[in-house]
Amino acid sequence: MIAFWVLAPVMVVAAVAMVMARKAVHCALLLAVIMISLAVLYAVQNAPFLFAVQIIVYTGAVLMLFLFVLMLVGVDSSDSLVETLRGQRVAAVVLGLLFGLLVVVALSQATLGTVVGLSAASEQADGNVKGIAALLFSTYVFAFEVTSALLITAALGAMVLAHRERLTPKPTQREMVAQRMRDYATSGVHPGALPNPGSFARHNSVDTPALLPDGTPSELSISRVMRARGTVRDVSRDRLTERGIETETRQIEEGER
Amino acid sequence: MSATPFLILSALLFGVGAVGVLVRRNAIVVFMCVELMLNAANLAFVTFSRQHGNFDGQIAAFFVMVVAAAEVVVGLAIIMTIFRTRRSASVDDASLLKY
Amino acid sequence: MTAHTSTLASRLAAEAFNKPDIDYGKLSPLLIVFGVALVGVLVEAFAPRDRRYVIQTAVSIVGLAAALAAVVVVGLNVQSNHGGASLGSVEAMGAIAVDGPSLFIWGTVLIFSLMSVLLFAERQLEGGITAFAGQAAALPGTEAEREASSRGIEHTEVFPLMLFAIGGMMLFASANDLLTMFVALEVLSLPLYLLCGLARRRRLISQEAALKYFLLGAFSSAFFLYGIALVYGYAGSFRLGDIDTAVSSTVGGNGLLLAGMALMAVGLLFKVSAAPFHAWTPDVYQGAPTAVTAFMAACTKVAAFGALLRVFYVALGGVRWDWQPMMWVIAALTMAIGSIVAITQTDIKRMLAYSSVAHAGFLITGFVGAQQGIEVAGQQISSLQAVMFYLVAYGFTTIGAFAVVTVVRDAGGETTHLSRWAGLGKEAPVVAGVFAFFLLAFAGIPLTSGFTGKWAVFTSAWAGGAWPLVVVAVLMSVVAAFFYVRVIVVMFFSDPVGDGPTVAVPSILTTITITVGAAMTLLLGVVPQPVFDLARAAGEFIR
Amino acid sequence: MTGSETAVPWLTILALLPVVGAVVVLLVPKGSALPKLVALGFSVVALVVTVAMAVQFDADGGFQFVEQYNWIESFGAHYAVGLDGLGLVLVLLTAILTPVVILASWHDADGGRWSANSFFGWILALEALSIGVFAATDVFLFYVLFEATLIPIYFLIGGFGGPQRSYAAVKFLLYSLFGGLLMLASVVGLYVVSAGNEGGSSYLLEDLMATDIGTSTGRWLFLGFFIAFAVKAPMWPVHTWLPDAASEATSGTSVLLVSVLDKIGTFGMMRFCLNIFPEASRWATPVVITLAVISVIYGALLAIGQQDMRRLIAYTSVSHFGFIVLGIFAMTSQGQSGAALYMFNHGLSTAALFLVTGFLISRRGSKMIDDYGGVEKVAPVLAGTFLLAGLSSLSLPGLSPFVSEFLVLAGTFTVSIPAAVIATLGTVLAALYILYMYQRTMTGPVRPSTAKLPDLRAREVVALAPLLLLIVVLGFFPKPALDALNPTVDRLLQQVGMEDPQPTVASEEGGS
Repeated sequence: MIAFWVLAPVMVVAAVAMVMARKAVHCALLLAVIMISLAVLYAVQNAPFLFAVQIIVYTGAVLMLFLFVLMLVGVDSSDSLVETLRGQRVAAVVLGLLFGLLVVVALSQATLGTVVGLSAASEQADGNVKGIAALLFSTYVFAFEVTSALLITAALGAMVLAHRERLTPKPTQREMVAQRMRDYATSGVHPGALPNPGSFARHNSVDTPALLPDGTPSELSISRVMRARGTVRDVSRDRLTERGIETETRQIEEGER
Repeated sequence: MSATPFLILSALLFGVGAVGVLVRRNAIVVFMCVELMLNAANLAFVTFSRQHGNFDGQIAAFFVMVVAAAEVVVGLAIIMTIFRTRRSASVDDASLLKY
Repeated sequence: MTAHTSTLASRLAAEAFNKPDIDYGKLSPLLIVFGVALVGVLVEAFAPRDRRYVIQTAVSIVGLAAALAAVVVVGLNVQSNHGGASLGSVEAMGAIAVDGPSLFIWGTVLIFSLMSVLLFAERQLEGGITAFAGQAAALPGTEAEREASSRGIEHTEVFPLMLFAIGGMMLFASANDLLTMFVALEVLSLPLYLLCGLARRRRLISQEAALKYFLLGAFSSAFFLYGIALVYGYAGSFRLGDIDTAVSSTVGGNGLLLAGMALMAVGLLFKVSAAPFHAWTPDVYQGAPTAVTAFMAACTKVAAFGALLRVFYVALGGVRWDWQPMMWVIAALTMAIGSIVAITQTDIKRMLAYSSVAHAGFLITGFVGAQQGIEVAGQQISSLQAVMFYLVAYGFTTIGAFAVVTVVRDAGGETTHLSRWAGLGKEAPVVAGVFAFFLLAFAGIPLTSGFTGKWAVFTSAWAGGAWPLVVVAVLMSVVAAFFYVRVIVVMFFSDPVGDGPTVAVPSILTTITITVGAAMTLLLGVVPQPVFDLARAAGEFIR
Repeated sequence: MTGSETAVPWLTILALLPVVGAVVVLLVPKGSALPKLVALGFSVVALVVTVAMAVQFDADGGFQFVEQYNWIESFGAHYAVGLDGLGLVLVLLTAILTPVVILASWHDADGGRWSANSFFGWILALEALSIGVFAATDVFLFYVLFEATLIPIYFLIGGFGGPQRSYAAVKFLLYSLFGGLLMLASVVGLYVVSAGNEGGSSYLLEDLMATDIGTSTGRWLFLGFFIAFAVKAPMWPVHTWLPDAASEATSGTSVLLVSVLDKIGTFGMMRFCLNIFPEASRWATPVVITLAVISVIYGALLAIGQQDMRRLIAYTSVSHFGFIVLGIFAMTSQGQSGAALYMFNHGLSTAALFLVTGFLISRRGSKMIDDYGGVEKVAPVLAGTFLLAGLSSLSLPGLSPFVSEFLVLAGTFTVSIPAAVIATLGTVLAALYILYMYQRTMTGPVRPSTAKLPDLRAREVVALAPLLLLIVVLGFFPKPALDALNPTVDRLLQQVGMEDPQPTVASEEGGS
């Protein structure tokens, strides 16, 4: 009872915040709040088995999978993938509010009668878990068995979409070296390692290009991906002018004296 | 306790989830909103189960969880594929990245 | 409602746990399909790569044929109830209704699946490999993808996935409780989501199709689920029969029931791609590999209509007056949107997708008539028979039409842009002629199955008092005819652009599919009576 | 209404003959004269069979050559065929015109995008379907064949002819489909209405005639049928597809379209609208008569203004169909006998007119009247046949259309004097448009461009001769045709429940 009135506002606020949150990770965390609160509500409503399953399966597995994928695709990802219609946003909100209102009214108008409660059923079945099991393995046994098809499909699907078979044997160190030398012989490609990113006083992360002796940034010192994404740090402003260097050198020298 | 407050809460969550699906554009967030809707349905199932005094509703909630787990796997696999494709669309060969 | 709980409580008391009583013989078609799917998974795990294609194709075809044979055997042995009003019995502890309509739909789905398997297995069009991605995990346009392609690697997992989908469809149409129906819905949907994203060519739009289908599909199944929850709240049970009892024992409408009904309708109408829940159809049909599109268009529609009719006739038949107006509007809207938007399409697959939306509208027109078998006299057809016949007729034509789409190609794969079909009639008169024939069937020209089907659903609607809807349907048929005719004009009376389309010579597999599709389209147009007899023999849904 | 069963399935044979012919034509090698010869051969055999059958026809015997089998039991549909006088006359018309058209269109399909095989194949298919339509005594069968005729004619218009043919074909098809699908709604309605009958729904004409259809339902269903037939006929204001189609198609196609296919519209009105919906037919009479009179005048006026000869003839047909509909809905025995006969005569005269202008156009390569002049001096035979065909079209006494037009007007006069008077005005206008066209093309000084026009060839003369011969013979001696038609018309009027205001013997006036 108290649990409900405490949790219900939290859940609604979390749900609204989830829809509004800009970062996907925040959404996932808010969803976790809702799910755990739900688990408590299940416990309140004589469903201890579901309480456990909700925590273990939903919060523990499903939500973690979400977070896992979020980490994979990039935490701050906000790619727009679903092509939505223009002006749909407002319509969606209005429709959603209307719908919510309708269901709420329908529910509050509905003559539900008295709550029977599960104590009788639990008693007869010798406990909640046993009651569920009896039903699951008799009345709903076929549906239960068919869910195995779902799980196999899921496994198969994940494998098809994510598993990449190696078609060529992985080149050994020796082969790679030989290939590199051949490249050098035929096209003059530098056989050694590519230059490291720049290590400077202010930056030494991978997005900072190293500077060549003439002061221009080295293209090779930065991953192509970052260049393509345009996330390479611009070092031209960090670079001091020649005169600046002279002044600085002098100051240092003078300082040393 | 009467079932009505639980049901209204469930309807609210469901509605918020539905709006979220329509409003958000990030596929993962959209999918999370769908999960919210499924959870709302589960709350209704459990509440009605108590209302009617039989376990069928709880069984339903259990099935929904199983189904949702499978759905999440498939859905996230599809979303992952798309994300990878899109990301690499600007870089034509992932295997030629810096070694 | 309280009466229910007491019976349930006593049941629980009497049988703390009773061993489930399942007649495996009667469920054999379902079990065979799922079993064969599992065999397919094992083949993936253990068979060497270069043999998988042959094994998978053979296993799928043999398995589906065996399931079809099982349907026939079960069908010959069903008992009749209530003086022949319905056939069959409720099996698997009340979860599955093995009745006449179920068997009819099982048979239909299996036949269409057999035709689709042949399309799935087609290898000649892509030069020795199937139309599915060689390595779905390899990024499009990369060296890895090209390598997979050049080595002739192909995803034979599509066969078990397809079999799971077929099993789900069969279960969906025969589920006797809402929970089983929901599980079946997911079992049929998940493999389809995956299959959509596995095109070998144009992988980006294929993946996008998969994502769209998945997100919207999950969205709609959430609605379906919430609807189930509300109906459960109303009736206290998931059994369709119990819901019917609850509906007929209470006087007056109930908010819970109406809201639940509406939400369930959303989920089901999404699957049959009825407006306004059709938004996914064009994108998905266009993006998915054409073989998958053919499979989805025919089989999903059959299964989804089976489930729709079962839910609304069996469980909600008592509140027919509440849902009929809603369905009137949906039917009219679906026909209108499907037909009118199709006019502006320039892509064949997209156009066929909108046409499938329009046909969903015609099917719903037949469905709203809601003429039960006992209400019609003599040789007249009931709504169920009309809809089932239409599904059979539409399925053959659709698979045939999509199969034709797979053989019209250029260097970049299938050419689906309408302008590229110009002059096809000169280039390949037979292929163009067959496609024109399919289009005429879609348009409902007599002597094709499309006409008899339309006639049947229109009669059913009119007999049920929905004659204004029939008039709307007729007007929309004219609009629809316009865009079908436009394609015929392009094919036969326009000059080819550039090199014009070429028609690849398919292997015997696709040829069989096209031939069967065309032959059945003609046969059902000229001698439809055997199928009507079969539908009549199937009787009504069991309660 | 019941007829006698027949030992020989004449009608099935008759309908199958051209189908077999069409298949054979498609199979024979392309590029030779062989497909044409085969097509001609089959159509002549069909004509012979038709004549052999017609000889056995007993004018007072009701429906004859009846065959009836269950087809689709769930729909109450039957394969039921049989001929009464009206059907026989129209089957005969189809059988006569097909070989004529094949002969006249000998070279029309050469050098096009599509082979001559398909052209003649479609023509034979069309013949088969048309015979089926005129013979069907089951509404469902009729509807199926009625719609199926669209396919061959669509490909005939769209595949062969002028530059705008594709547009014309689509326009034609959409108009027809619109009408046809409205009719489908009515056909479906009939099924539902007849469901209450003993033995369930049936589409047999005789069963439907015995069915009691409620007044308002009957009127709605009647509308569905009537609009479809009006589009087909074609009547004002749904006639606009005809000029386009006739102008773009080859003259052979135009003949089949106007002389045979459009008759299905008026035939359907008599056979189905009046028989099944007698009450609704009476109810609609004033409106229909008004529309018919408008068609008569409108068609004639527009014909006068045409530059394109084919369009001109198309508009004359609109006018003539106005007469036919007027005769049908006058609901007098004279009017209906006249209308029925008019269908046959109009078929002959319009066919002759289309073919002659077709020959002319193929010589000069232009459809425009202004491009011609003084043709009678360089090609007298052509000009002569043109004149004869034209005169028959304007219903000159002594030529067959006169008899029918006179009967229609006489029949109308007894019911509605204003309608008869206005329609008579149409005959005056007819003289105007025909003679005006003749004057501009055939008389006057010879134009340089027409100076070298060759006269009709032997093949063309052979094609035209039977038509002109029939026009003249039936002009003086229409009795056999009227004898065949009168009993049919009498039964029809009985079914509609109308009686002639003043009993007259139609066949006597015909001879005058």
